[in-house]
Amino acid sequence: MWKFTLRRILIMIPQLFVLSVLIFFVAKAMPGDALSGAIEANPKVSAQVLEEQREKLGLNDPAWVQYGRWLGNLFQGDLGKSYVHKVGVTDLIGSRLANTFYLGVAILILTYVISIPLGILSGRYQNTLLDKTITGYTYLSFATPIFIFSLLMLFVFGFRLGWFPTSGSVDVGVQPGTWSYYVNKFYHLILPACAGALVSTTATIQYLRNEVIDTRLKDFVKTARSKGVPESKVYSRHILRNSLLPIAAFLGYDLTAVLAGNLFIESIFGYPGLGQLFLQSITQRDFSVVTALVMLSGLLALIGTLLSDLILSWVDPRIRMG
Amino acid sequence: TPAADAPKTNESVKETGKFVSKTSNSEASIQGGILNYGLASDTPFEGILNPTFYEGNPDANVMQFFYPSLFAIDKNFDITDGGAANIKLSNDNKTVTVTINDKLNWTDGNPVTAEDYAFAFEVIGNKDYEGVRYDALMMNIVGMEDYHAGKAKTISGIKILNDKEVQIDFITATPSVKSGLWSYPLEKKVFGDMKIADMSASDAVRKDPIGYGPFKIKSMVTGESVEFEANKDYFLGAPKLDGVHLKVVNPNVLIESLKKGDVDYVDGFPVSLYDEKTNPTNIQFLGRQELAYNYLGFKLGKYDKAKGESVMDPNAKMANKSLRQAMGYAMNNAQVGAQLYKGLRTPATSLIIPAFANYYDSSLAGYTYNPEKAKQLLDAAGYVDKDGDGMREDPKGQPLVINYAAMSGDTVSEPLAKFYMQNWKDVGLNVQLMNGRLQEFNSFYDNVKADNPDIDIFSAAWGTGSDIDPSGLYGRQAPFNYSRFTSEDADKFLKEGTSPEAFDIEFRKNAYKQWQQLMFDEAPVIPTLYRYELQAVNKRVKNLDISYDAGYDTLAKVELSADKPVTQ
Amino acid sequence: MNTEPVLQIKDLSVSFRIRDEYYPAVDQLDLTINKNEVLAIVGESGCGKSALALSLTRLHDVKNTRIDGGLIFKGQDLNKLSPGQMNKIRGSEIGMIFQDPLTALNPLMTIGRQIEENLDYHTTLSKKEKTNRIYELLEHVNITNPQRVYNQYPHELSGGMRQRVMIAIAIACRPSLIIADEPTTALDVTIQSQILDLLKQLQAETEAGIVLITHDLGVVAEMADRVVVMYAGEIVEVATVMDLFNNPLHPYTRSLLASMPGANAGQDQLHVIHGRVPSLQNIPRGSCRFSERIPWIPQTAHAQNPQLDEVGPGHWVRCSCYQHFHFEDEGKGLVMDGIAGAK
Amino acid sequence: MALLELNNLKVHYPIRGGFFQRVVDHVKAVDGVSIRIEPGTTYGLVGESGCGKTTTGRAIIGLNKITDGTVTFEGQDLTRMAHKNQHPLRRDIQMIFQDPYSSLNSRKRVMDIIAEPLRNFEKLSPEEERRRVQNLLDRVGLNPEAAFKYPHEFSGGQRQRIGIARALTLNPKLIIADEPVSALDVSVQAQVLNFMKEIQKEFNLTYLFISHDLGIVRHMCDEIGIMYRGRLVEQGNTDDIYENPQHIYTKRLITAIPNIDPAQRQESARTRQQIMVSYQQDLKELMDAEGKPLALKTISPSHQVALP
Amino acid sequence: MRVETVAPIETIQKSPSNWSILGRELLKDKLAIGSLIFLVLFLIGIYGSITLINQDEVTKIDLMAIQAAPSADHWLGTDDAGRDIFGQLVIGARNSFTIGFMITILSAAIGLTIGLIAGFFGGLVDNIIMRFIDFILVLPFLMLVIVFVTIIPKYGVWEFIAIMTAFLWVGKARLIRAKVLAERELDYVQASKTLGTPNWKIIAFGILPNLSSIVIVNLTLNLAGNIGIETGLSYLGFGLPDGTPSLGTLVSSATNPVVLEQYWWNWLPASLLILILILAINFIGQALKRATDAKQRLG
Ligand SMILES: Nc1ncnc2c1ncn2[C@@H]1O[C@H](COP(=O)(O)OP(=O)(O)OP(=O)(O)O)[C@@H](O)[C@H]1O
Ligand SMILES: Nc1ncnc2c1ncn2[C@@H]1O[C@H](COP(=O)(O)OP(=O)(O)OP(=O)(O)O)[C@@H](O)[C@H]1O
Ligand SMILES: [Mg+2]
Ligand SMILES: [Mg+2]
Repeated sequence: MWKFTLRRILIMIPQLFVLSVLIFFVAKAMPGDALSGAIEANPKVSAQVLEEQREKLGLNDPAWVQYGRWLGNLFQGDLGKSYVHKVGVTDLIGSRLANTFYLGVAILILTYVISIPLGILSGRYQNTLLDKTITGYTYLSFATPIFIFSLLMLFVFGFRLGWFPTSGSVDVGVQPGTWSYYVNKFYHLILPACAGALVSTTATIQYLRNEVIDTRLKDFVKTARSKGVPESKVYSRHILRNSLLPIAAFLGYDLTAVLAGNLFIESIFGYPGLGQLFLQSITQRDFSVVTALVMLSGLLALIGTLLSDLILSWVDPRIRMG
Repeated sequence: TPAADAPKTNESVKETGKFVSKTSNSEASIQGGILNYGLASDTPFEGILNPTFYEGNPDANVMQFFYPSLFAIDKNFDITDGGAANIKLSNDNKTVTVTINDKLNWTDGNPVTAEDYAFAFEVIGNKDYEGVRYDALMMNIVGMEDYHAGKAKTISGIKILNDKEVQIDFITATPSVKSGLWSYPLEKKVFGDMKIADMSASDAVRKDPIGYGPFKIKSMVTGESVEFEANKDYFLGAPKLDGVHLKVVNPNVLIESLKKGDVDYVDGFPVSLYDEKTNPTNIQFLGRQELAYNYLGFKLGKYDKAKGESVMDPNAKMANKSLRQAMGYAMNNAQVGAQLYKGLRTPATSLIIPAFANYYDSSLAGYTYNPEKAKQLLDAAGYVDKDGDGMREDPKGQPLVINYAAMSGDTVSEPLAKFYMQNWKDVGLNVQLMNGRLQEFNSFYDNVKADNPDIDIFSAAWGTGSDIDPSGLYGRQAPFNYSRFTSEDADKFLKEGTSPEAFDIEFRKNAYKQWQQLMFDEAPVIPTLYRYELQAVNKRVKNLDISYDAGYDTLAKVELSADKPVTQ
Repeated sequence: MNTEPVLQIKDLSVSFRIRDEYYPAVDQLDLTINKNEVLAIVGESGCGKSALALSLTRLHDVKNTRIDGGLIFKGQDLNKLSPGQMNKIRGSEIGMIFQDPLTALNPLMTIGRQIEENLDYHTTLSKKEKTNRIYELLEHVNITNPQRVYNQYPHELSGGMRQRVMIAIAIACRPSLIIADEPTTALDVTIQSQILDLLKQLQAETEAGIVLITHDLGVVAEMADRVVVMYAGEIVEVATVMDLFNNPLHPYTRSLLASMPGANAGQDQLHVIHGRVPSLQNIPRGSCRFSERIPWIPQTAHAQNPQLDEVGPGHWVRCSCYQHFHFEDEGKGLVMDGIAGAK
Repeated sequence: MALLELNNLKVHYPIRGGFFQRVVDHVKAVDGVSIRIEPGTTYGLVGESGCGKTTTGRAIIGLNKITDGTVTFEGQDLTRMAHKNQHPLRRDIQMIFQDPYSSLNSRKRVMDIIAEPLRNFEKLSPEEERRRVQNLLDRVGLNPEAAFKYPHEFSGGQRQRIGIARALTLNPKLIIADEPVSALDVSVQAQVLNFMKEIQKEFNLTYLFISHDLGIVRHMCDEIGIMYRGRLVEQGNTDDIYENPQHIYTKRLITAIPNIDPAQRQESARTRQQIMVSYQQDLKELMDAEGKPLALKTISPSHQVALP
Repeated sequence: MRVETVAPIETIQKSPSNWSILGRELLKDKLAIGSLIFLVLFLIGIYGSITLINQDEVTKIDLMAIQAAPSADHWLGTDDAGRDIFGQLVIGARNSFTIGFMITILSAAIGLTIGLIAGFFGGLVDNIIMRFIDFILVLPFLMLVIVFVTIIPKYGVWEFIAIMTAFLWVGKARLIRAKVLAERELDYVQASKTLGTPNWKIIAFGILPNLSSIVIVNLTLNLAGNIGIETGLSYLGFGLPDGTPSLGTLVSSATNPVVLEQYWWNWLPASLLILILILAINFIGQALKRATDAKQRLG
């Protein structure tokens, strides 16, 4: 197992390398750079000064020289400095990561809490009214654009009913580290997490439903019944575990994907996480941040697939790895 | 008020009078209270809370509460007495003496000293400095270039006379000093030992920023919100409010936040959200002229990098003056301003905006909508439809397709560009969007800057800043002179405008009047719209005055008339 | 032989819904299974063997199946029991063995757990006792290393081992009836013989009645005490194993025997039965169902609504056609000679 | 001259692993098999599941890569035929598959299925082609109209005949039949077996008949090879194997066949018991260090056994 | 000697072919039938109107009719630049459907080809292709799309389709490859090899038709997803260029809260149309899926 994991990690290196080349050169191909916006900041700034700045930042070097430098720094654990935010990219991402993490985990938990029971019920009571209602819900949420859904939630629960805060991750003035701080953070999380989860449940519910329907007809379920196992236990012990197996495999991927940020939810709910940071960095051509974020998501995806395989090998005795 | 400022000669400009710049709430005020300030922005509030280092607008909005400019300004944006520091010009106008108020202290208790002020110049002028404040006026300081190049350890032109006085010598006398002098000190006790490259990331900029304004920061969630409390030691006396809560509000939910009273005050209210039919009733809108204008530019040449100046190309497609003028007359800007922008834009007449009341030439007619005149001009210049397809050919009979670069941005950008194209089509000009679509900000400027031959005309907006001198945008050497128009006359007028003689207001006025006339006649760039800037204020807010010359400590005077915001 | 009945099947019909109509796959079947006997059920694929076997423990998909008639097991009618009561009987009183031991075991559960589950619901043993009982059971089905196998997963075992585990599950609570649906079809001959031996040995110990479903007449000859030949949802012949092989009567039984290569050593040609088993919707009901596959026998030879008649002690045959049956090419004397002891 | 000769045939399947799917190990599915098949005879290959029967058959026809050894057909070397679908010798060797359901493409008409080899090797006019196909259908006892139907419209036995018709299209000399009847009911089995025997005579076909059912093998074959773990343990004609089995594995296989006579139940159980005991005792000695059978030794002109 | 003559053709019971099962299953599902009818009418409507509705006319700015409520002139009112919403809805639906359809078809074509090749030949070819696919799969899709959208100078409907296809084919290729891996082990493929059929023929005429029902079901369900694919990007500001009518651009006008609350005719019709369209296609796809999956058949 360790050998397998290690080998998989080694394999990631060339993949990350290719990704880094790709994203670096693609990012460089984007028109403009971090200094294009400077004329807005100070209309009096002279073009020579900007040129001087570019020279100093190395933006005038050929792309491959810049890439070499970037890669060299990367090996020293230095992701560079955000031009727009004037801080190290590592610090910048670090400061947003926590928020994204909370939101992602909240979405993930909600997604599973909602979709697993619904998927199982829907599969177990296939073609009943309950099933049709649940399936109808999944179709609807599949067909509704996520942002319309989220905006409506925001307007109804945030503004009309006023139950939840409408933006940000925490109120101003609560003392970090205190109990009320975490309560407050949690309070801010509820609405975006629900919006994110309601949409992402769709696939899980449908998947689980199909799995349950498939598993129900397997021979070993018949065996279980022939042993006199009561129906409820047939579901909980036999059908459920086998149906959840593929879902467990996704878990690894989901776990890491939450760290990459949710572009839609973060931008709609004004939630300062990595997704929002990415969109802003793209428009402002904050290359170091853009490349770092893409690399981060790539890395997370790779780790996610590894994690998925590990989880699967852990829960599924049939898969053993040498 | 701007209404009074606004010149009466031009029909459409008058319309701006519908906004007031001061809250009209006359109810009795309460003691103290907290004002909720909404920061509506698409760009991040980076939290670089220091004037020397910040770049983004949101940061500036935050800083106005605790780190204001040292200087008060008059209606011409010139520095005047009454601020936290006063200036005195020498007789030859080459030397400025800055005197900082004795009572002015940093919020950490230290006095704001002459050293702090001079230190700001040392940082900005240093070669390790990465911000955008090192501009022409900075370079005009004696010894600055040597210091910047590392040849000198100090800036010879900056002398600390005593604890509160600094003297700055300029190489040439220019009226720009009066409006463009750097106006923020940087506390040397805090930053003095730091490497310049580390300053902008330091805690003193990001976590516990210090200032000297009417409020001070109590707590902050970077990128999201700031809690201010009244600065009891403010040199003009404690402000009326107990504090200000600032939070970032997504423009998408701004209206709802205002209606619900989540925020009392939003400056920079987005145009696209303004709609007279639906505006919240618990809100008063204040308005003022924005220091910016929209324009249509014609590519007339190239920037010669080697020579460092623009060179006109007599064979450029847009080289014909009549063609340019006709295009100007064809644009229905009055309709654009009134309908598309709901009255928040007005047709522009001159490249100097009316906010510079002294220099704006109100007699200039501008290119007001007149399609018949446009057609006459084109006919006369030989641009006629020879093959009968409804589109004019050029005088040589070749098909005329004008390539138009326009910038995307908000929801209005695309209809605006399309509308202009319809206008031009109405007079028989075939104008096509470059690449068939609007250009995103960065690629627009990349292309315009590089004089991409695919561009014949382009439209964008310039912010003017508070210095009227337009040479940075239209000078022969200016790389930002994107039309690449040059003329000896223009050179002369622009030079006069910043010459030592220009300290004589009449002389300066005259120079710019001639320049405005020249630019109108030649039409290398046609100003299209003046812009109106809106601020939304809850009806419980009192004494907020947003006019440019409202006085030095406007925010300190703001009061509330109720504990709770008025809701709709 | 002890003839105490374990299960009496009375007028049993098992119908499947196909496009909103029910078609009986097992049609008004009467049968008694005795203690300590192996009752074999043979027939071609699709003649209703599995439908019968599953109905005995009511394991069918309830939505698309209807079961009518009586299943008298130890004095109570299984068909009238609530699901809860049925669960008490399944696994404890009636054990089941399925054809494919790989798919019949839960891939995610250890062997031990899967056997233990049976004990969970039918005994009050402590955890420790259960474990010991499982070791015993595994040893009983000739698994040499029970402690190890206890913690293994199905995929780690060979086909024969898995089938032994299935048997261990079936006999865990010493049922009085074991239903084995083609227990050896998926296995090699050598393993098949081991499993069959095992079943026999277990029966000798427990005296359970075994219903053995198979389409291999060799297995029948080796194992069965009594044989039921099924065709198209009906029993066409019931006899003791000796009777059946020595004196097969029904044309279907005779045809089946004639087509076995093993029984016809030295013969160049095997017997071939015309046509194929009709699908559920196309069963010719109300007349001799086999008649269409022996078209050379005149229709007059068949009875209307043929019933099972007792033609000898314990030997029952359906329809009168057996009296008139001959193989199509009989007379050329080709096929019949090879059948062991026929006529 | 033997029609087909396998000489020390080896087929090893690579087991791949790691990122670049490097070969980490091999399954020695067939590990040194030598067989001679005379024209017009049927050679039966018998053994338990996984012993390498299918692999041997597939190696001969070129569906598997041969690791080592040679395959000679009418004196021509076939060893490198794998991956060359259009090898001329393909015409002479054909295959009948186990599963009559998966071996016919359900999307094609019977006509197209049977004509497939014709289209690959012969250029015929559509008219000629149709005649050939209908001829063949007639030969395998199906109506000519059957040509225009789809496989799912036929019963298992009929489908197997379609498969056989397809194999016969090019007039092959050797047919490899891999468990051709094990998926079929007894009654249908008989039909197919009869038919195979019949066409053998008619076309002077040679069969390599792979099966694990010893009853069928006895019915069908002239010569029989018993396979165990990738090698032959015994080889001889039907009488040699059934009447005079020498290897303990062969004996065990044969005694495991259920006895059709219920009267002899006890007796056969007893012999089975005995054989089982000696099998467990002796087998080790009959295997080499790798746990594989020893090399064959000739004990009579027609009979070879892998004994020490 | 003649073996048993075959039963007369009439008595051979015909089991239904795959296609007739599909058809039957579809007909049994009222929702699917309704959806199919709707879809056909919808397609006739949007493509039939090409000659009737002039894009220039529809997208003409009319500043004097900004945000006009629905009326006889403008059936569904006008937008923030006075453009007719109904016309935009029709053209937008056409664009969006074309985009969804083209993305689906192109990614399927590429995915199918590559999946077939990888699955059929296996070995090194498969290995290389799969490594490549794995790599593309871990790329942060949305992020890279956004980056690509900003660097392509001449960006329009077809470029959008190309970018999407570049990412979406991999999923198809993987699915197809897995199916082919299973399929190629089936005896009919082996049989074709022994019969001397060239590989490309086996792939094209042997395997491909057998995958067709899976592929069609998958494509239908994908089509449903791809119709709305540009809406999300439009919301983020990286969708189709401004001024190209599409359902996404209409829907994302709801981003402006004033429009969302006051000028419902801007976004609601498009949202409903997307909803109905996706549901309709989905219903058809689900019916097809049930038909190919015996276990889920309605009976
Ligand atoms: N769930 C079901 N729904 C509809 N028809 C069914 C169902 N199960 C079985 N049948 C039909 O009932 C008949 C009897 O099937 P059954 O499975 O009992 O046959 P069998 O004798 O066990 O065959 P095999 O030897 O193949 O196991 C067949 O025609 C079959 O098609
Ligand atoms: N493609 C393959 N890759 C790896 N191993 C294989 C492959 N095909 C077969 N094997 C292995 O080779 C051995 C021989 O397999 P083969 O299919 O030839 O056996 P068989 O005698 O035909 O068995 P059966 O009676 O089950 O058909 C088995 O251990 C099998 O697991
Ligand atoms: Mg013309
Ligand atoms: Mg095999």
